[in-house]
This record gives sequence, structure tokens and C-alpha cells, in this order.
Amino acid sequence: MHKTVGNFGAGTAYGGRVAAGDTGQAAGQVAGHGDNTMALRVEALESLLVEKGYVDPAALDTIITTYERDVGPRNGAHVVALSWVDPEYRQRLLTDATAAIAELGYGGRQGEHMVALENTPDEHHLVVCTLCSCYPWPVLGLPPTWYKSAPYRSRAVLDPRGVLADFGVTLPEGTRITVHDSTAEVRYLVVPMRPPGTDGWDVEALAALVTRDSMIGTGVLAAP
Amino acid sequence: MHKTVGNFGAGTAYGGRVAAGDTGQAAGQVAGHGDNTMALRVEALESLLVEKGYVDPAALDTIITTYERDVGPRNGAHVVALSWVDPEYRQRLLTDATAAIAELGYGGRQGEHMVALENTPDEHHLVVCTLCSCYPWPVLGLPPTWYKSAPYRSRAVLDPRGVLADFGVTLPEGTRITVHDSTAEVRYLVVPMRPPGTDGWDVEALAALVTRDSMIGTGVLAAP
Amino acid sequence: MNGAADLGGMMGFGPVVPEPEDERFHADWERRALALTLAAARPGRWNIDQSRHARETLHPAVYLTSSYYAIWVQGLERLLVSSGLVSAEEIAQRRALGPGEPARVLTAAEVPAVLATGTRADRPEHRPAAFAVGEPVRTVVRNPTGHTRLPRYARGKAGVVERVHGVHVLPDAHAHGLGEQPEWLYTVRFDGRELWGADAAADLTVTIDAWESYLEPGTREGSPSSA
Amino acid sequence: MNGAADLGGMMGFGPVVPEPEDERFHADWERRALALTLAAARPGRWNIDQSRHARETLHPAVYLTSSYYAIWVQGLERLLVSSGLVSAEEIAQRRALGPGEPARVLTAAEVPAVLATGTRADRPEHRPAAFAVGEPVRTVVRNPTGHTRLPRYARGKAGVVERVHGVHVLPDAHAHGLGEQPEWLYTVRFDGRELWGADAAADLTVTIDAWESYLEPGTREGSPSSA
Repeated sequence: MHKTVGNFGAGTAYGGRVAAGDTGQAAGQVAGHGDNTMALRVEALESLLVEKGYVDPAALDTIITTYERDVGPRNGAHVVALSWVDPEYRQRLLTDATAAIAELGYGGRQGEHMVALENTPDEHHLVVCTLCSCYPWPVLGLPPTWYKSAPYRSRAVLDPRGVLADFGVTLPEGTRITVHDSTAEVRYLVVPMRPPGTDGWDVEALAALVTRDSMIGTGVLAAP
Repeated sequence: MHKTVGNFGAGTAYGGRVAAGDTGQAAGQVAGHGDNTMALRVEALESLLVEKGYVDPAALDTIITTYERDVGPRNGAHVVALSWVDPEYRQRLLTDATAAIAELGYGGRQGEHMVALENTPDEHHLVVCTLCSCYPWPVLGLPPTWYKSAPYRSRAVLDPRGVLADFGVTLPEGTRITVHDSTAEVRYLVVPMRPPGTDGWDVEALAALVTRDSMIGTGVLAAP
Repeated sequence: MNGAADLGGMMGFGPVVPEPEDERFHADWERRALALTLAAARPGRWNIDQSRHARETLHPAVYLTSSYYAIWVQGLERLLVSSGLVSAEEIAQRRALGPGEPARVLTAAEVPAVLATGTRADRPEHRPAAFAVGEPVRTVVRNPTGHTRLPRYARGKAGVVERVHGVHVLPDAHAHGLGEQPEWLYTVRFDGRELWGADAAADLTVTIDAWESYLEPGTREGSPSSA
Repeated sequence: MNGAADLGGMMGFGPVVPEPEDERFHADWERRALALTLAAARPGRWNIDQSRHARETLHPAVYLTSSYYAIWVQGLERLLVSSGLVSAEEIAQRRALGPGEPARVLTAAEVPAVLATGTRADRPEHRPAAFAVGEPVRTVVRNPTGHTRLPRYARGKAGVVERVHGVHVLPDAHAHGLGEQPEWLYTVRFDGRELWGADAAADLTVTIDAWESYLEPGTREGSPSSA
């Protein structure tokens, strides 16, 4: 066999010296954050839809408030923490996550068909949507920018350890990785491993330890 | 089996109404033709390389003149026309195209390893380079913009009849298509079918009928 | 379709940039883009699969230079035009050129219930499932110009059924006004080396959710369990 | 690598726009970009495979929003910097910050001979070819982060050897300073349905040129000739 640069390695001759600048250049070209053109375009679109009588501005405000204030990763943290302290709840969560999550009052849009994936010392779960931005809104809120971005969507299924490294996460030797590509309406919630040194903690205190990234699989929980 | 929209069809719901405008928008974003930023960037790069002593401006002028004036598809047309009138030359061209083309004084950069592909009523050849812009310079000159463009490179291997339709070409029923993806240093020259009504024409007159596109496979030759 | 949205396995996009948990929007227009996208779906002129298809049909140069909310905005504009709710001229001129059609409008009062309810994709079981948990399968090779949820990297690959989810609406049909054509939906597990080759990490597994028509019976040899 | 350059089978780019035969450049900077790219290779600091890799590693958003000469210019800038001929600061500031290194410079007088000679990629036959014309083969499944000339659409596919070209420099190695590692090169023919699925046109054949390490022995059943 011939020798070539390793597959799935740190990259190529251009990975170091030049790529950083080019990535910045490309990122600069990406329309979005703080882009005045998009701001005007969306403002015009809203005016148009209001004028045509298709949307009610008050409803827009309510939607925004819902996802900015009410629905977010603290819901998922509650689910996870409860599963740590209540073995029967944990079993219900692993058997029928949609129903178990609904017990706590969470559900609805983008969480109609939930599956919980429990991390263990042997297996680490990571969730991605390579085709768009599927994400379990009722338990995690809106997806972070990186979850919807090309770097994450392209690499998670091919090089999940490289992705984890971008988050500063290194899994122990012997931990297998299972990546779940959300290609249908099923939504996945990762249940991270309970951190050591939390014996006897109550659900609220435990929930405060659970990060959003740990419920996607891009984070792990350290001892408090 | 479920019914879905046909594969390789004319497109989707967005193929007609909206796509045209969006394509224009995207094309407008493509840096290039007449782009002042690129003009300044290239000018600066040339100055820099001249100042560092790596390039000689006179050599640049000679390169440009060579490909703007001397090396172009008329070379390939000569090869094709000769193969039509001289059965022994045709045989040499099909056996060792590099050598046969060199007989006429053509060769060199991007034509070091030539293969000639003869179109017949049964089989139509089409050449593409999906990975970059490989093209037989000594016989065809520099590749046209479309040959190097994403629309051609993406679709030629999947939907060559759709590509031919963009050129206004429809092949007769019963003609198979063979698409050649130039993934190595081998370069392909398509020998189009000699148009009817040209009996007794000399090489020069025949060569005048041979279009560049017919030697890539995106054109066919009509009767004069 | 093999559009720019089908990103799995692509390279060259650079590192993932993490973001704090409380960073929910980066500009006010993102808030409005989210809310508009949700509210404009209320008249019922398109479904989720049509939305996804509208986004994936954006020119790849546009898709890859747009942030995700910008992709949503451009997708929404296409849906509004293709559904006839708004004309292309109105989008271009950024103003109404005529009255709107009668439409069911989402009110503020309805928002909590609508968001808390969602839209289920499962349907009654109308025939038995073709595959059971643990069965070897192989994904089909197919490159439709229309919408599909079988990513390019997972076509023609041998895997094993890991979960059976019931019968779900088929996006390939639903995105094109061809009805729901519900099918059994499965989670299928692939060995990383089956997807990416012998150089892939030996301890990588990837799952996708795949409708029954995406799958053919597999053979034990080709399955990850015997690898 | 699975970069933006690997375009075969992608969709959504719109129609091909033909162009008259005499339309050779669209702006004067394109002429200079062509000539600079050719002339700057003369010092011999990189080879054709490194050039191609420099271009394919451009960020996909950059690649797909750049015309081809613009891709060349950006690739050239990377090669100049990675080879050490020019510093990144010099590219950024657009001026020399120090003297150049001694380098073989292409003179106007040399141009005709250099262009007329080219650079052959074939090498002496050092071992027998593994495959003969007509033999069934299967391409490997491999997703290297480095350079390769096996397109994504043609990986893991059954075909038949159509031509044997002799022994050629291997781009996978040559693009990364690992020497030429020459291998037998073949033209391999695939049935369109093998590449794209049962819905592909029945009369479509696609060929690629594939080095020996891209190929494994195939079986008669999997080959187009028996399809």
C-alpha cells in the first residue's frame, strides 16, 4: 500500500498556516449575525405579511418570548436530573421518552417523538442533524448556532472525536461513540452520566449541573 | 412503492417559478467576471511576485498571447477533420492519440496523455472534470467558463441529457451516453460524427465545421 | 436532492465554534425571523417537508453563505411565493401590491397551545412492519431531484435495525404535494467503517432514521454485527 | 478530501450557460491570473497535485462563490505562502516585506518550449498491472482528509476496467510531499444505475480514471457487463 496522509487526521498542509485566515474570510461572507441587509429584509417581510393580513405582530412577540424566556435547556436538565434520582422515572424515560417528558409538562413542537439516549462509561451518544437543524425544542429550546452550522453538521458523523475536541472534550479510552443523525421527526435527548460527588443531591441542585451541550453529546459533566 | 417526484426529472416545485431568480442572485454573488476586487488582488499579486523576483512580466505576456491567439480549438478541429478524411490517421488517433496529435505539431501542457473518443450513432461521448478543470489544452485551448462551473461539473455525470438540453442538443433515440470524468492526467478529445453532405470536402473546409463544443461532447455537428 | 443542505461527511468548513447556553439570538432580526417562520405556517399552505425542501433548493452558494436564520428567511420567501400567498413582485418590491387572501391567522392567544401541541408525524399502522429490531438491512442507492431524508453518505450501506418507530409521514411524497404516504420508520445503525471505509475509527457507530422504502433486506455478512 | 471541489452528483446549481468559442477571457485580470499561475510554478516549489489540493481546501463558501480564475488566484496565494516563497503578511499587505529567495524564473524565451513540453505523469513500469481490460473491479470506500482523485460518487462502486494507461504518479501521495509513489492507472467504466440507482437512465455509462490502490477485485455479478 502507498503511504498518504492519514484519514480523519488533524488535516492537511493547509490546516494550520493558511486555513485560519481563510476560514475567517469565509465566515465574514456568511450573511447573518448583525447583518443589516438581513435586518431590512426581515423587517420588510414582516410588514408585508402583516399588511396582507397573514400574521399578527402580537403573536410574533409571544413566540419570541416563549423561546427566549420559557422553553430552554433547563427543561431538559430537569428531565435528566430526575432520571438520575428516580430509577422508575429513568426507566419510563428510556422506554417512552415522549410520555416521560410530558409528565413534567414539556412537549409539543419539535418534541412530538422523543427518544432518550443514556450515556455510559462504554458508550457516548452525540446528536446531529446533517440535513437541516432538527433539535428537541421542548427540552432544549432553540438550537445553538453551531448545531445548525456546516462545520458541525458535516463533521459530526465522520469525525465526532474531532468535533468533541473543538468543545475541549476528550472521551476516556474504551468509550465507543454513537452518533445519531436526526433524519426524521424523532428527536433525541442525551442523558449525560451523573457527575461523581453528587450523592444525595436533590433534583434542583443536580439539574443546575446539567449543561445544554451535555444533552446534545458535545459536553460531559465534571464533578462539581 | 410510494410515488415521489421522478428522479433526474426537470426538477422540483421550485424548479420553475422561484429558482430562476435565486440562481441569478447566486450568480451575482460569484466573484469573478469584471470583479474589481479580484482585479486589484491580481494586480497586487503580480506586483509582489515581480518585486520578489519570482516572475518576469514579459513571460506573462507570452503565456497570454499563446493561449489567446495560438492554442485553441482550431487545433482540435484540424485533428478531427484529418481523422475523417484519412482512415490511417484515424486509426493512429484511436490507437495512440498523443502521438497522432503530435504529428500535427500539437502537444504539451495538459495534453501529455491524450485519448480520442469517437462518437458513433450508437454512442455519444461527453467529457467533464468533476473535481477541477482538467481539459486538453493543446487541442482545445483554455476551457470555457461553463466547463469549469458547478452546474456542468455537478450534473454531467448524473444527468448528461439535461446538460445537453442546456446546449440545445437532443440525441437520437437509441444513442447511449458515455461520460468521461477526467480524474487523472489523461485528457480526452471527442471526435464528433462527420456531418452529412460533406463528401469530398478537404480538411480545411471540414475543420471549419468542427465546433469546440462538439469536441467536448456538448455539441453535435449539423449538416452544413 | 443532493443539495448543499446534505452536509454529512463534507470537509473544509473549519472548526465548530461553541457558544454559551444563554446566547439565544445574535440580532433582533433573528427573533423576528423565527417568529415569522412559525406564524406564517399557520394558514396551512405548506408542511414541514415543503419547508425543508424550500431551504435545500436554495443555490448552494447562497445556502453556504447564509446563517441558518437567513436560510429560514429565504426559504420562507420561496414558500410564500410558491404557495401564492405573496407574489414574487411583492417580495421584490417589499410591499403589498394587493389584498391578502383569506387565511387562518395565528393569534397571540393561540401561540402557547399551538407550540405545546406540535404536529405529530405518526399515523395508524396500516400494514405490518417489514423489518424487526436486529435485522440486517441495506439502504437503497437513489439520487432523486426531489426531497429525500436519506443522506448521501448513508446510501447503499449495510446496517442493522435498532428501533422501530411506528408509521410516519413520508417526506419524499409529502414535500411534493403527493400526500402523506405513511411508511414504517426505523432507526438503522451503521458501523463507521461501513460508511467511511477501513480507515474510520473502529468504535464509531452512526444511526439514521429511515423510512421503509429507503431499505432493502440485508445480509448477515454485510452487517456491522459480524464486522 | 470531501471538499467543495468534489461536485459530481450535486444538485441545485441551475442550468449550464453556454459561451461562444472565441470568448476566452472575461476580464483582463483573468489573463494575468492564468499567466501568474503558470509562471509562479516555474521555481518548482509545488506540483500539480499540490495546486489542486490548495484549491480544494478553500472554504466551500469561498469555493462556490468564486469564479474559476478567482479559485486559481486564491489557490496560488496559499501555495506561495505554504511554500515559503511569500509570507502571509506580504499577501495581506500586498507588498514585499523583504527580498525574494533565489528561484528559477520563467523567461519569455522559455515559454513556448515549457508549454509545448508539459509535464508527463507516466513513469516506468515497476511491477505488473493488477487488472486487465475487461476485468471487474470495485472502488474502495475511503474518505481521506488529504487529497484524492476518487470522487465521492464513485466510491464503493462496481465497474469494469476499460483501459490500462501505464504507471502514473499517485496524487494522494504527491499532493502531500510524500513522493510520487507511481501506480498503474486504469479507466474504469460504471453503469449509471450502479452509481445513481435504479432510476438512472439505463443507457448511461460513466468512466473515471482510477489508480490501482483505488480498486479492489470485483465480482462478475456486481459488474455492469452482467447487469
